[in-house]
Amino acid sequence: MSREPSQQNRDSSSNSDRTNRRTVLKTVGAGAAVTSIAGCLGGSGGTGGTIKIGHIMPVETDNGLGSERSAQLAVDQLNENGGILDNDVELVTADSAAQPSEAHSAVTEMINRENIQMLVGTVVSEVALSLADLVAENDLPFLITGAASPRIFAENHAQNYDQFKSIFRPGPVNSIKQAEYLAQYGQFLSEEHGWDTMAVVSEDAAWTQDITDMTASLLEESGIDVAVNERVALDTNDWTPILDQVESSGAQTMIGALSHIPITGMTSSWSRNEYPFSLDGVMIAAQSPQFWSDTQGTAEYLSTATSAADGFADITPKTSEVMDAYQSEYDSRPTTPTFVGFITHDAINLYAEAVERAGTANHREDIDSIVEELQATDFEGSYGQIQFQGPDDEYPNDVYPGEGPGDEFAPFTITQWQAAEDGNGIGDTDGTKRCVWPETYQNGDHQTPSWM
Amino acid sequence: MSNEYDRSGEPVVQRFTREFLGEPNRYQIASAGVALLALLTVPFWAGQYLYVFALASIWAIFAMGWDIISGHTNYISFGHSALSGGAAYTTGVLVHNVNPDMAMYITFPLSILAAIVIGLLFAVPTLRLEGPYFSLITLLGVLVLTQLVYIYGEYTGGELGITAVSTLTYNLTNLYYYTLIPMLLIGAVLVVVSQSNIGRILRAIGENEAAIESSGIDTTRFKLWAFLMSAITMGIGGAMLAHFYGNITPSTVLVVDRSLEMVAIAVIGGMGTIAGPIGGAFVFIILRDEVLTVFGSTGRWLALWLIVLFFLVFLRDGIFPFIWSRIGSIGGGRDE
Amino acid sequence: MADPVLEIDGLDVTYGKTQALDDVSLRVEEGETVGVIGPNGAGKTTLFDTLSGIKEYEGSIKLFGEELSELSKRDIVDRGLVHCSEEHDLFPFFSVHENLLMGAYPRDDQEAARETIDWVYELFPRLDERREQDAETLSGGEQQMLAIGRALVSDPKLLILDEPTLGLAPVIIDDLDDTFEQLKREGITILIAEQNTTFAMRHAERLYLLETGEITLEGPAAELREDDYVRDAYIGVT
Amino acid sequence: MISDIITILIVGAMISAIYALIAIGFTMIFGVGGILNLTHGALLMIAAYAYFVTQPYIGRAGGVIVGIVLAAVASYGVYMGLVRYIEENVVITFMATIMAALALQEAMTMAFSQQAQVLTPIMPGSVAIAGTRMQYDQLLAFVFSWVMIGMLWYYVTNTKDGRAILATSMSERGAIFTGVDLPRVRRQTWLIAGAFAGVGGIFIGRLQQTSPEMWLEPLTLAFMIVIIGGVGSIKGSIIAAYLIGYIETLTVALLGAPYRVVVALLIIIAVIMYRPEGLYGREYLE
Repeated sequence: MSREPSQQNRDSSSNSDRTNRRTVLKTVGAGAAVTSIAGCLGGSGGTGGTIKIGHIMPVETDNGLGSERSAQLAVDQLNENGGILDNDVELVTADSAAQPSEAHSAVTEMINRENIQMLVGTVVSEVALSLADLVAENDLPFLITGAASPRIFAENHAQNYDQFKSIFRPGPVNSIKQAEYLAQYGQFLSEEHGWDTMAVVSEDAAWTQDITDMTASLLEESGIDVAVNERVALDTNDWTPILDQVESSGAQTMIGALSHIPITGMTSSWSRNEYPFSLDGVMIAAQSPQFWSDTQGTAEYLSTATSAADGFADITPKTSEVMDAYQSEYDSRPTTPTFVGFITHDAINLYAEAVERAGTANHREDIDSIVEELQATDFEGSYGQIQFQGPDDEYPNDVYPGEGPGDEFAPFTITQWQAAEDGNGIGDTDGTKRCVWPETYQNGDHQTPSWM
Repeated sequence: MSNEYDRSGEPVVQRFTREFLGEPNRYQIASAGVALLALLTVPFWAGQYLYVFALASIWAIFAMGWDIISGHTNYISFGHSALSGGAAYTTGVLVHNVNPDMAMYITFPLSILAAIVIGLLFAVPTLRLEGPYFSLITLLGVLVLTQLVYIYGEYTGGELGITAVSTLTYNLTNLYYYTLIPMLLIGAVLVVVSQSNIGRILRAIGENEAAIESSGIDTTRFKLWAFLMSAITMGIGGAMLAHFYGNITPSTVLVVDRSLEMVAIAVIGGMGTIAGPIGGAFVFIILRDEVLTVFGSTGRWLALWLIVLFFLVFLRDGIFPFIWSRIGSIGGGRDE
Repeated sequence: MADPVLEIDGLDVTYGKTQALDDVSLRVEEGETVGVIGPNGAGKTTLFDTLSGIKEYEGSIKLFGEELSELSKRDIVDRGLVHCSEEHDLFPFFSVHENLLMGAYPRDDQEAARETIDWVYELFPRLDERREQDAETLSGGEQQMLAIGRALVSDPKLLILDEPTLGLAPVIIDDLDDTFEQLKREGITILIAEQNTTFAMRHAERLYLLETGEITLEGPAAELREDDYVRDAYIGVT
Repeated sequence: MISDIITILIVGAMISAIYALIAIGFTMIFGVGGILNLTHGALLMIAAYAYFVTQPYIGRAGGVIVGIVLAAVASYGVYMGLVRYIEENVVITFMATIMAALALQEAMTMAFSQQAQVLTPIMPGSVAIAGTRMQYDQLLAFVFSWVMIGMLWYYVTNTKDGRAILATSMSERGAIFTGVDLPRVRRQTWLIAGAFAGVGGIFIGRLQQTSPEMWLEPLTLAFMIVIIGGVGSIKGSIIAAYLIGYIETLTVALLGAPYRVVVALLIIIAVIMYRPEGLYGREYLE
């Protein structure tokens, strides 16, 4: 994968004053044109003084709300520091309800009525996929934060880069990469605990196909017996048969890939019945800082993949900055930014830097400059060092995944729910998260369930 | 239909209205004309609502499709999105798996055919029996179809859906007319059917099926015909929805919630009237996407369902028949 | 003077747009047996349903001096009006005995009700034989007996019987004749609707002729028996 | 092989017992008023959340009692506050109750978020029966189910009020003529149905999940069971509950969970085509 260092842009801020004045003049004119074309109301709908950032997320989920708050935080911080290109920044946020149709309507309105200049968001891959055409048609910079499907880039950019050039994904790494890393994590567990048998259980959804296909075979290749490789129905309520099956297979861990199926029930029945295996994998609900209280503490020993270690390890110096800023602002659920919040915070900031360098935020007039600068991104964010893959790479505009999970580029982390010392856990609980893998960011050992 | 009711006086128009709308007074004719004219000129007076109105037009098609069978005969379908969703998925699966450049003149008829086939699977076993059986089968039908989309995720894209469908247009004005005109045409056809003897028999089935049967009419045949019309309508709407969004996912076109929204629209607008559900779709979508958003994304749904409940208890006939009769009796007022 | 058991005055009942009963007036005094005769569809069943509180009406119906519309269905039964309908309306999956127990439902004195049930078994020995049999498995005549039996268990002050002879074999009708004589000896006030005019005339002291929702003739049974119109139109047809 | 069969027998029995709890109330309400109460699933949800909210304060037994009582009261409330006014129109009632269920779902989402909740076990722990791990709560559900069925059976056959409920479900006119107080019977029926739904809801919520979306599946189940068992028949719904429970367990074991609904639909269609009145049904009245 080719990397394109972007030192040439580092100095662009030195002449920002001149650039800004010119930009303001230019964009006022363009704003008027856009307004009349779109039949929109209001003079400031363009770029005449406010840059509007659209945010689309299922805000009733912890990840979505964490992202929305982090986006607001990023916008507030930008405004304190003079905004973007001397314009005030405004966050326009909408609830996708995790539904492509809702998201499509909301983003259409954001584009036509609010005249947003950039869109950030969505943890839901189907939403990201369904927005691609709409966003591309409007040349709107769209920074995807959370959704991990490789299809977004494989089906769009790889076919017609020019059409979809305005769509980027700052993070996380795509699900193929995640599947690969998950297998590496399995090997780590095997070395750590001497485990030789594992179960892979994925919910029967498109996003987990890579885990069913790749993770299992990679584990096999490294000499681990994958005794179970099951896909379970999305409306699974009763976990007993699956847990029993894993138990009788002799697996020492069940690597799950579970997002749509609520796993609180599974977790508590795993823990309360003391099923003799460990629970690992990609468990979206377990990423929430409130998962410990949701499961009444039965989450202990459960590990999940997540970016930025959900803020519980210092991935970069900025990780704790964002975490602290968030926690001084918000103390209700979710009590941490969630992994999406970190990526969203980074996305807004890297966008700000890119348009500063481009000297324009006017995507309708000058999307090429904006894309060029986004492409040149080399941004130290709160969850990693963010660069994008080039137009000729396999996944153009997708985040550069680095050489391995512990790389400084878009690191992939596993956190485990563990008992907190002195009852000093998240919220008022006894539980906390520790980063157990990769070793670069590790601040706790992977623990096997006490009953194993 | 013409937008010149208000300047009428021509015998043709008078005969038409008498035959199909009962004996409307001139206020009613005028308000219907104004409503139609308003719809046709939306880009000039409500430009920022074009997207919402376009969406409402498609939902109006669905609500009419529901209404011609369920609203008329009182055989309540809780799974009509299986028909529209089946059509949308047919378009998607063809484009996604067979040929990405397949022309609409091939996918469109096949999608409608799919809606008919799915519809007949619902209808044949149940329509000769009483209402609840039909409701249960439609409810299960939509759940099964949703499940099948996941089971055959290889072809349907599972929950991620199919993005290969081409979007109709990004020009909102064009989008609006692309949805409005078919909706009005379907509406015209279904209003004619609804006001004809067929429609009267269907409504009579809804009121007292035994009585109609004892007068020697084969009610099952009429129900099947109504269902066929419904399926065709749903097929057209479903294929349109696929091209409206340019992508198809279970939650967008298929899940049972979509079916219940159709029921809600018809209830608000006025069941068994065809024209009512058209208006109902606009009221519902505007409430959902514009007005009730003040209650937040969950709160608006709560408010919506409570509003529908209010209609069921206090204004069973729906808002438009109510307004229509008010205009008819007092004179004055506006809207359809 | 005591109120009549039932006094109907200017009763109108409609089904949607069709008038089922038109200005019907009728009275039943205590201890009397009154018959309503007339062809099928004249409105007899509508009249009886109205008396049970199932149909809305206009005009006046006084049951022991109380306006019927002010009583709930339950109150009507409490006042002693017990309806034995044309369709029997038995409880098909209850045994004969359970059906009779349901007859005892409105009574406060369950002990007395049990005695009445024993009396009904005496009255209809065939029911006694079939105590544990489900009602739906009984023959038409047995169902009629059970329906009357259930009504009697409710301790009626006014028993209204809709077409008790409908579809019954002549032998069974003979049995019913005996039953009726016994009921009259017990002093129960009875209002009976019959297409079988001869049966009604055998038992009723006074008769009303109901045709297409209107009372067209009324008088003592003996008087109507001699009436040419009634004789031509209604006697001998069954 | 043998142990698989035993597993299916046991697992099927446990889940069927809960299905029976869910279906009985639904069929009773249909029996006495001809009403298909589509809020039935939402009553389960209310009970599960009631247990979830109150259990930490008043203990497990207290939580169960509050859950049952609240579901019964909610059921009563749905009847008195909504259905009573529209019950003469079956179709309107049908639609109004599903709208009410949707409204309840949204209200629950607002109050508790979409997140599925975990209920504290009523009886913690589990036991292995013939190699199958059974939570005590599953066994408890089975016991509860049969105790409640026994109590209901005693009530409808040996008490005056209970017999009136059964009588009304057989013949409404017959009930009127024998002086049965119909409004009272209906109120009682809704209360009883609510209590059954409450028990079923706590166990479903405990053993599966408690979330604002948990109402639809039990409702569909109740609907299916009642059609298969014969509308209005309590006996039929118990037998059909076991039939569906076992068929589901078998389907999951042999074909996989996604085929549950598919198989259920095929069975329903077969029943509707060849025996529309169900196993123990009379012809669908009115």
